[in-house]
Amino acid sequence: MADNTLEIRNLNTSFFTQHGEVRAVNDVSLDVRRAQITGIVGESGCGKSMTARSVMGLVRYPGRIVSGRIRLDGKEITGLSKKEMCSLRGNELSMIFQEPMSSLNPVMKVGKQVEETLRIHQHVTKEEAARRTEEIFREVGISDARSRMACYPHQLSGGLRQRVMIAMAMICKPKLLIADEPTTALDVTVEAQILSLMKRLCEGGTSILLISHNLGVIAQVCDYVYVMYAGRIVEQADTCTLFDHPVHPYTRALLGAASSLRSGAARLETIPGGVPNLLHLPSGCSFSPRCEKCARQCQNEVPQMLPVSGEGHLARCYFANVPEE
Amino acid sequence: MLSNRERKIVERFEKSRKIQSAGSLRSQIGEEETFFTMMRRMARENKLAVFSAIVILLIILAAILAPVLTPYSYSDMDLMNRLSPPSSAHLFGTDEAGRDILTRLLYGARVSLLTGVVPTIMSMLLGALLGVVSGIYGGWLDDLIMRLADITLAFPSMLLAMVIMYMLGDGLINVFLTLALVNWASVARIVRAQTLQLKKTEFVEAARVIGVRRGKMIFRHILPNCLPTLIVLFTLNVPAAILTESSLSFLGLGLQPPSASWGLMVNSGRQYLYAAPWLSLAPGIAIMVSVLAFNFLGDGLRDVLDPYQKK
Amino acid sequence: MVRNALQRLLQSVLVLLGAALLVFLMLRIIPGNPAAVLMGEHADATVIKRMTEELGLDQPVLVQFFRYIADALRGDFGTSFSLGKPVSELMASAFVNTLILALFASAYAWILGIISGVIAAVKKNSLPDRLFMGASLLGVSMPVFMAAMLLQFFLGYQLKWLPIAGTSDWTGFILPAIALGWNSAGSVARLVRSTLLEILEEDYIDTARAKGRGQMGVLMVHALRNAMLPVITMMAIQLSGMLSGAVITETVFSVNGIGRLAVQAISSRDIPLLQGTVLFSAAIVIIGNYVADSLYNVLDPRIRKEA
Amino acid sequence: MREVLLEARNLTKEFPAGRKKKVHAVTNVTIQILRGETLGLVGESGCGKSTLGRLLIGLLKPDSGQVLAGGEDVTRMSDRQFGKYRRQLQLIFQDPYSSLDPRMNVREIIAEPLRTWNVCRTKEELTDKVLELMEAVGVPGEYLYRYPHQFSGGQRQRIGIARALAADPELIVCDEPVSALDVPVQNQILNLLSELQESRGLTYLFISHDLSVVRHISDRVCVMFLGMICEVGEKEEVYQSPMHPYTRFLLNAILLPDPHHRHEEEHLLTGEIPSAVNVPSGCRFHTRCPYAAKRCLSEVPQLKDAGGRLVACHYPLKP
Repeated sequence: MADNTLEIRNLNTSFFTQHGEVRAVNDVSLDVRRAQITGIVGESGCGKSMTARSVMGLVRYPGRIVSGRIRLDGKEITGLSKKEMCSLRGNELSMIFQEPMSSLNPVMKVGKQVEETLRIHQHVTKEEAARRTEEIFREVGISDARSRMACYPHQLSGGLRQRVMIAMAMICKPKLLIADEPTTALDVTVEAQILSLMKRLCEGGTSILLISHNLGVIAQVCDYVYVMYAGRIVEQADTCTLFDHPVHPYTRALLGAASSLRSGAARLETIPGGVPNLLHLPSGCSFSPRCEKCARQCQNEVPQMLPVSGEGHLARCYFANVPEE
Repeated sequence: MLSNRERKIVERFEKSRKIQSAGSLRSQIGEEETFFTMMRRMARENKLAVFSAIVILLIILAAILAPVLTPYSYSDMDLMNRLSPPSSAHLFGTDEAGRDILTRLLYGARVSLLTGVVPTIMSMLLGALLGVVSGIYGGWLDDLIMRLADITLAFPSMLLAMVIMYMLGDGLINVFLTLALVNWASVARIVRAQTLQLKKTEFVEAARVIGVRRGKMIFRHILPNCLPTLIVLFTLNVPAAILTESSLSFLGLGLQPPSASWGLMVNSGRQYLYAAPWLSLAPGIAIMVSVLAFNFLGDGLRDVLDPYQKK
Repeated sequence: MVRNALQRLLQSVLVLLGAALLVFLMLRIIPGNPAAVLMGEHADATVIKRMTEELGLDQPVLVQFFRYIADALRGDFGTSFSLGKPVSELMASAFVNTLILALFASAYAWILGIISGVIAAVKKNSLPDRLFMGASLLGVSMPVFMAAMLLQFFLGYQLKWLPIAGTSDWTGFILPAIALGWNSAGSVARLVRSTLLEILEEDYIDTARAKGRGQMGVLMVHALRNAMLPVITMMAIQLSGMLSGAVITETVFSVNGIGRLAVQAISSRDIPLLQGTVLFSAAIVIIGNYVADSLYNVLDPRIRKEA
Repeated sequence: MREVLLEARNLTKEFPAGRKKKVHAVTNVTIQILRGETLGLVGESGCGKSTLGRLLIGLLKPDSGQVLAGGEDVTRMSDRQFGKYRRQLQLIFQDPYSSLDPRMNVREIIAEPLRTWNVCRTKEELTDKVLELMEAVGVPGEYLYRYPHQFSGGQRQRIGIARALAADPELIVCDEPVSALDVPVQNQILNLLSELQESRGLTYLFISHDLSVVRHISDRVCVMFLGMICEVGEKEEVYQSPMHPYTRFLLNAILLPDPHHRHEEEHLLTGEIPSAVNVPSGCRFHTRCPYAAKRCLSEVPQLKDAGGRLVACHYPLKP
């Protein structure tokens, strides 16, 4: 048995617009380890959501996967037929989205929507489906499960709706749960609750791929982290290593920006310049125009992921192993 | 409560505004979208709309140049040549009074274009004004305007047009008035609904914080942002007005002979449908072509003005 | 919810009253004494005066109006000048024909519209999509009288499959139903297509796909149900439009329905008959709007619970 | 002690929500804003913080209570009388996308307040003034004729700030100005706000749900829950030793970007926020409060002085 639930190798996903090809996901390779929470962090538009959608086979027109391999539990899932993908989705592979309100069908009772997942993949009776829905509602911390099942989405609060989404995703006991910004739309106290629920699910044996722009969320729950910038992974490491010893200038800048908020400094750290246009990526390292260490080499050629001291720590920077002065 | 069609239009533009502001892929690409680039995009993506625009231009030209294009008069009878089939002298044949059908078609284009455009402009001006006022000021004024709109919309539009025509009597001006009176209400309701939505937006709130007065607000923020809706409504209402006019004339309630109106021509040709089908067919097709052209152009414009449909 | 329904009902009644007043006033503005029209050109002045008093035309307009409403509530819409029969009787027999025609037309229009709309949306930009949308645009753009005449010419006159006009038996309703429904089919198809396309962009469609629904399942279970909300209300409004009299269709095919009755009333300057038919039509439209709104409220749980 | 710039007394605002129901957006709020300070207003969604901000600058009229500016109650004024305060009280919005009219270019947007108040006599003067403001907020002058959709979120927010500055205000209510932005951009905006405060002597009411941001930018902090104020005090005091249980739970829920300090389950609040339509009796927090006693169920706690700060709790935590 492989110890990676998900392996992505050299994934490229692009949008083909009239202005040209927008390379949303650019040569991404990542692993999600069994029963761990793996995080992808990055600013909006860095391609983290598209990576997730590529795995699910939910990339919308005019986008499509150009190349790359995706293996779920050792089994190749790129190139599966639509029907085979359908039998995977919701069953072995499931996903929750950012907006818990618009992600639920407004004219269907939430209990029905959760049961639906079960009934697509398993032959169960109505009673059995209802019983198991009630059970999973309890598991994800929805009190008063039976009456909540008869509610329509708009009657529930944001936190409850996200719990319903999780119940829907978890009812078939999938191997991998992809959570795309699951707490961004929620309040602080509710966010903490949902995150602790995700931790509990992980302890129960589910592998989770958590996508967030919030370094706080990542630091609190992830075991291993990938940092994305302009469609590429720029650094990967286990969470503590990444937060303690970031090497890529972008990671450093991002962490610096987040931590300067609580350092009490009068001026907050920022990153000069703006995020590059995915349509016209700079040649070479995409962070080079904003990087103070930028050398000629950085502008000419895209650096490879280089190993850094420390196990499982890689960074896409020519200076990854140059010690700080 | 809005009718379905109205609700659709309003919702779609609300959505498109959100999408536009969410600045998805397009703002990332960061290309400026002006009126001209929009039109160019439409020209590139929607050949049918361009073709329709050309057809409409041709109809306009034909209407203006009618006296130059044809040697015949639209009203002079020639009883020797009644119901003659299409020939080189009379390309589309002649009618029951021996008048050249092509000539009457060209002059009829004047009536159709005018009845398409003039009452539509009238109803849009009236509707937009009442709708904005209703949405901005609210209160009893809103109630009054909206109840009037409800009452107007309570009649089947054809029947209402018939009764108003009956009341006003025949004539081109009365046709204009009738069509304007029939159509203002739905424009008013759509504009009102959009005004209410715009009122809730942050940029209107921002203008209030600055201290912009309500009157200025209408012209600076509300109407310019209603413009795409109004343009689309215009292209939808023009063909509808052409159809209503031709239907009224068809029933003998619009213009009276010997005026050349396409609807009237279809009607008078009805008795000869089996002996001389070209009498009705030619004006019927003319109505269809012009209405289709406006509808296609409207569709094209809507697609272009509506970022929601953009890829 | 019941309260909301009652509130809207009350509002509908008020709108109907307003509509009645409007019609009443409009028909009083017309120059010429209806009594004079009724008695013919050469009638004696005293006869006309007596007739005027008999009809209550010498009273203030508002008094006439309330008298008319009071009578109407009892089912008495006056007597037709031209046909000499009670207006209510004439309308009742006309409505039967209009009803049959509307049911025929809407049944075929909706089935055709929904199926072609769904196919067009699912196979967006494909040949069937373009074909259906072209046909529906043709349906929306073709004047009804044009469609009617073409049908008469080809199916009635040339092929002799169906009667050209008149409704002596049920086959007489087929051509007018096709002509009348063509337009509705087009607008239903376009609405179904655009609503479906919009809904297919929604987040919950992603959710449905993420839980393993196939294309068909997503469409039938999630998309169509949401898409039908606006479509059903549109259909209710269309039906009421047809029931309130298809003026052109009924005229061309000589179907003795409400619409044709109104045309006859206008051409014979028959004010009681015109007043009756217009009011009747307005009532049908208002009921249709009411039903459409109620349907929307019942079908959409978001509105249902909030109200 | 610093001068009071704006003071709210017993402000209450309710919105109708269907038949016989009301959203209790703001209930009996009393608060002072001091000249030159930044007052942070924190709370979760639906706690009424945006409504309070809008009440304070006269964008909404309260159902009861007063807003005092320079000793005058501005809530009872006619539009004309309110005119001179209109310029002094400005607002910056959360969503940098919808707060700019998509059909106006930058010049028109920033010039709108200048035109409304007839600040400039000539066209050239107006353009100069707009350029000056653009420079102050860090938007390059060559973008003068660009439209909002051509800018990134951060730049749009700068334009929104320039528009507020154009009115030459004393108080700016910042309604979640950075919550739609990514962290590096958020920091740029926060830096800009601090700079402007220093150079122009502005007073801010900074509304946010993000406790870290509020901690950085504020001098004093006010915590709201379901339309009522729980706690007001100097920033460090409140953050170091919260006295209201809700404040403490809110602080516990902060997600630190530090994997070595993960929060513990037992310090988290359970349950959902009650709806603002059916507010709990007594202390509105009692349904979620582990320390709730009988008294909390029936008696509404008043905002009381507790050693230099104000707390609305019957049993405040020991500092």
